[in-house]
Amino acid sequence: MDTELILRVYPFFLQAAVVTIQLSILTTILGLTCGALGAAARMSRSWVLRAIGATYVSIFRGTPALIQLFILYFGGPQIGIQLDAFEAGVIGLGVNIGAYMAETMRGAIESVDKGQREAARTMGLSRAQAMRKVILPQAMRLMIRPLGVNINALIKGTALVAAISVVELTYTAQRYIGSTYKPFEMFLLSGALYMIIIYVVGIGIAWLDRKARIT
Amino acid sequence: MTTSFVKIKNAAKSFGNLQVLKDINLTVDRGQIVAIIGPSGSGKSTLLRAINELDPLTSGEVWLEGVQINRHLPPRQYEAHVNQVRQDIGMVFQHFNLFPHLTVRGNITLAPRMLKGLTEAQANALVEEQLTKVGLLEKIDEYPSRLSGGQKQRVAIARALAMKPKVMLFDEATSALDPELVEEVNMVMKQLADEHMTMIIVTHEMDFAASVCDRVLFMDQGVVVEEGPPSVIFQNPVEERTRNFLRKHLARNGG
Amino acid sequence: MTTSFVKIKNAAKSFGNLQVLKDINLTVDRGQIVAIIGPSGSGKSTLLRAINELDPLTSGEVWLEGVQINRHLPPRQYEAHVNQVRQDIGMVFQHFNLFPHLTVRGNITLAPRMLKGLTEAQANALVEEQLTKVGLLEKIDEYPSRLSGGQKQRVAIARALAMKPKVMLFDEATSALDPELVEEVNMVMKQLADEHMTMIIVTHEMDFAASVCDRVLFMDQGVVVEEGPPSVIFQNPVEERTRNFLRKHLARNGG
Amino acid sequence: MGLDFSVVPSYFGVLLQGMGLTIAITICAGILSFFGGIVFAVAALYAPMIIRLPMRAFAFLFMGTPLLLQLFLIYFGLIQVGIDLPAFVAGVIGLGLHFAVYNSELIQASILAVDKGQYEGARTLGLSRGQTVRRIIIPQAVRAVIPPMGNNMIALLKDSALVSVIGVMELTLAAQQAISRTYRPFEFYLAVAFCYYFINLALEAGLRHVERRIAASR
Amino acid sequence: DELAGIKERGVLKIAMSGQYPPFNFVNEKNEVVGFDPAIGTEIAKRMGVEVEVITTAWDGIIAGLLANKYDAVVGSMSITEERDKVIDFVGPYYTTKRAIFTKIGSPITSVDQLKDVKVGVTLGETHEQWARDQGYDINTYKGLPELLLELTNGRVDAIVNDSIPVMLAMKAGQYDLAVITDPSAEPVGAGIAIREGNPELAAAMKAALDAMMEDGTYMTIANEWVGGDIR
Ligand SMILES: Nc1ncnc2c1ncn2[C@@H]1O[C@H](COP(=O)(O)OP(=O)(O)OP(=O)(O)O)[C@@H](O)[C@H]1O
Ligand SMILES: Nc1ncnc2c1ncn2[C@@H]1O[C@H](COP(=O)(O)OP(=O)(O)OP(=O)(O)O)[C@@H](O)[C@H]1O
Ligand SMILES: [Mg+2]
Ligand SMILES: [Mg+2]
Repeated sequence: MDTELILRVYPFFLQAAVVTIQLSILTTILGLTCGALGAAARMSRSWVLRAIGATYVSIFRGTPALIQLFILYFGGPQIGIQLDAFEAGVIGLGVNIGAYMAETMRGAIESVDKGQREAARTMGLSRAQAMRKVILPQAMRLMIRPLGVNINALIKGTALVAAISVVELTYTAQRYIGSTYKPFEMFLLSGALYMIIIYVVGIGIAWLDRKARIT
Repeated sequence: MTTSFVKIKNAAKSFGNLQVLKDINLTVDRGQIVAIIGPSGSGKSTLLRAINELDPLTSGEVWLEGVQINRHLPPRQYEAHVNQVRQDIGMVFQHFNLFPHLTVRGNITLAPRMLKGLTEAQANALVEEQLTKVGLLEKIDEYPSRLSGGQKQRVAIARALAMKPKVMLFDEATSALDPELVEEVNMVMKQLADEHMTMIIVTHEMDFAASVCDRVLFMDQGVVVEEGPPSVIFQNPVEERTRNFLRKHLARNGG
Repeated sequence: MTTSFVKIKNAAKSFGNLQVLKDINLTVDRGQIVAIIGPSGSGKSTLLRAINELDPLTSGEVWLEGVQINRHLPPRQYEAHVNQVRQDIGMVFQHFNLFPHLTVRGNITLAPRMLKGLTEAQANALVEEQLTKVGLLEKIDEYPSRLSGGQKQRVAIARALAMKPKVMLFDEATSALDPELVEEVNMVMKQLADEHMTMIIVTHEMDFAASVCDRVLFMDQGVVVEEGPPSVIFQNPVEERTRNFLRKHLARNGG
Repeated sequence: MGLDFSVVPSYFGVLLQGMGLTIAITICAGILSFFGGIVFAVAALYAPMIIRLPMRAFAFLFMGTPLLLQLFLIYFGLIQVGIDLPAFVAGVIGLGLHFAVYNSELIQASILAVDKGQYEGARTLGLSRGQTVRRIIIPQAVRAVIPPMGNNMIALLKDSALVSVIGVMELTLAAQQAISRTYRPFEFYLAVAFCYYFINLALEAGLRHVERRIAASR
Repeated sequence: DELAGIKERGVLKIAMSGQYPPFNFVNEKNEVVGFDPAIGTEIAKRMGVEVEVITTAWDGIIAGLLANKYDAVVGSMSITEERDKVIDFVGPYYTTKRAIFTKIGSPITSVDQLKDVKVGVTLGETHEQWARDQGYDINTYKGLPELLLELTNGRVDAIVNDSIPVMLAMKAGQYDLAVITDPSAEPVGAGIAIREGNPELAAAMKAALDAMMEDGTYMTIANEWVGGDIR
């Protein structure tokens, strides 16, 4: 174990971790947005929206994120979408994880007891009002943990953006492996940083989950 | 003066191939209390749910105070219309369906505040009024999970009353309750009867039905088999099927 | 000849600070049927659950046929001992607790096959025998979700009987059922009574208790308030508390 | 730059082979993750402390670090302590364990949600703790998590691409090889996306079938 | 032609993986250095523009070039006929040869003995094809670090690779290996990859490359990073 090397290069890993964190935060926000829209579309009364929602989930969940990223970043310019690598990474990963999150959210919403919706409707609340005031607050508690799993996968998935020249944590490790021939040390360093990020996020999720359960 | 306040004409309802209601007719006058009894699966719940369009009829008409509820309208207008009429119809379910994420206060004020734009002060006055009526004022800030079954059901009734409905529908409001808790809910319903609330009550409690209702309907297999004042239906039913059904019940309840 | 078949001596049970059972004594002879009645929270379920060690007593003794059930043993031996005695005690719960992922056949044969090593043929003969007894042979390959409440409870009884227990415990076996379905379950229990099965029955149905039981216990707040033959307890109870309790019940059931 | 798919057919064999490997890895790792998930969940809930604590640490390691790193350690690290796994096996174990930990999280939640009455019902019949967990609790818990586990299986299919880091020529790597020879990235990436989508459709159909079978017993 | 555009912009964007010492890699200050960036910088200077080095995982490097994300790949890319159909190469700007390495003290001393042992190669390199053609029993890996690791782990007995990077790894004192010379090995050229249809850009780069070879700059760079002439 070359601890000296680790001590020399760790500041650059910290910088890279910041990139990973930025990517994770922005991707989570976009993913939640896409997920909410996707779930809403899938449960809509209009069959056109339902079809759009189903297609979105099927395609973006059914093909690899890496390839979606390539097509967006490298193919995008041909149809006039000029994005820098970081933007493309956030959009590509966000739209991808959104497809998973849409399913997570739909599952949670559908498992709220049917009687709740009926009771709300019986009182004269409209569909939207019943959803907003009665169904969603209850579904929220059911979806926090599963969404946490999606976010966990997303954080690790940010490593894919190395292929479109964003230097984040994993690619930093790989570049140093290339020059130092010390894969174990470098992966140990990046692995530890991932664990810290994920640990902190895990605490946050558990906190939200606990908070949502207090009634 | 009796006007037919709720009126159901030639109501029929199918789920796929299963015909659950067949040509049902029913009128309820203002202030009247009607009980619906009948074996499991006879269509009692379906009929109640048809009245407020939770399960719209396949054919037939439902009227409330001279307005047809199940009108054919373009989707948007229909939505608005249905939301409107539902505000006039209170419904209480077997399993209470209280909102677990809201306190008792939140459960009761949700609809009045959203639909009638009550201020906070007005809403608070309203909750207190309704909770006093069902005798649960001290539970105003509890969550439903901390209430007993009987208390939950009384909150559910208060919630429905808070919309000042013109008619109340009860679907086996006491049958999920432990026997000792039934009484407290029945008390509240009796009190509503004294206040001349128009009510349609699906129940398995014959004695309760006999003591509060003006009229009893016996349903079986989607049709109204027999209808009349409780004294007739419970003591001298005309139909064989009614007699059979009641015999079973009385055998159990110590007749 | 009467031997005391089930015997409970000085039973006490606390949950944390809450003392739920206080010095309960009870003997049941072979073939006897004992009913336990009492208000909600009086400790009836806890007592039944103590008999088969689901909620072990804090102090006191439980004996079955001369063997002490709640012995202090090292963990492994205790496990084996408890699993053994439980095979001799059938229990039927309010909410049936059928296994939803198994058919009726699977529910009934699971324990006999795993614990008594029955062959498939023996197991099949056993299911048919038990289902015939409860009148549900035609449902042998259904899943529980396709059964009515009454049918579910009859399957639960058949499942318990399939282990050929020496004593059966019923904890409000009918109180989660729709009123029409109660009768079919009571019929099965009456039949067991005719066959001299030893039974301890917690129930809210006074009339049923009166008609099948040899002895009735009235419990309140963790103690046995009064005990005697049904004729005495139901017609001439000595204790004020018993009278109050029964009055409430009779009021509701149309007395 | 127009698309020119004429180069793709000559790599058909390579891609097909890659697809075969991807399917094989997905199936093997999928099965491992399913049963591993059950074992981990049971251990996490019922095992004595002495097993439960290391299990929790193990789960956290797998949840907290990228799969890429785990595969690397399993293949290149274990041999240094004398465990020499073929690349395919190392890939299956890495993917399988990674997703077993995810599945275990789902199954644990669902075990806790199985009605307590089920446990009591079985114990009352005289079944032991182990018998009850095995025959009553687990079958019900697993049924309830088939849909979210399906989500994991689909993710596993896509993550099987990472096995290329230890030199297994699965679908994505096969395509990258073809690209590095022909310099036709878009054609191959589209072809590969189509292949994954195809496998994904089969997977979804399988899941729907399982869900329907389970629904029949509800 | 893109030359005008580059001049106007004043920046030449070149891409490499940053994982291939001594040609391109990150030093301990996290800067991308090596033979490739040095050559790229020199070319840009002679064209009168600034240079911008972009590192991107090898998986996406070609797609990035074709999608105009940068102007050239100066990343030790071997020139092959098949690739030449899709992009243009300037160069070769260096050549390297296949070489075979074993652990010190290994009984394997000649190319003939490779038939009976496990041989490690990098996936998709020309050496993989060669080893397959020879009928060797091969294990495939994604890059040189893994190859070297596996040789020490003992999972393979010999590895086939471009000689220079391995030599460098040995020189850095990380590994102690024996070289087996392969008399049949042909030199392979590495070129600068640019998009097709840019003869002026190609000519400008070629001119810059030729000039630095003429005036000795090339040798200085080669000596600094590789320790010898690699033309
Ligand atoms: N959504 C539905 N889809 C299909 N069939 C239904 C649906 N709802 C009810 N049914 C069927 O319609 C029939 C009447 O049901 P309903 O709930 O109205 O009976 P009920 O008289 O209220 O019985 P209970 O006393 O058990 O509540 C039953 O056979 C039931 O299975
Ligand atoms: N696991 C437990 N932990 C704490 N308190 C408990 C537990 N189980 C029961 N109790 C309490 O013990 C008391 C007796 O409960 P028990 O269920 O035996 O009453 P019961 O007579 O069966 O009532 P019911 O007729 O409502 O079933 C109650 O106050 C109950 O809240
Ligand atoms: Mg009903
Ligand atoms: Mg009880």
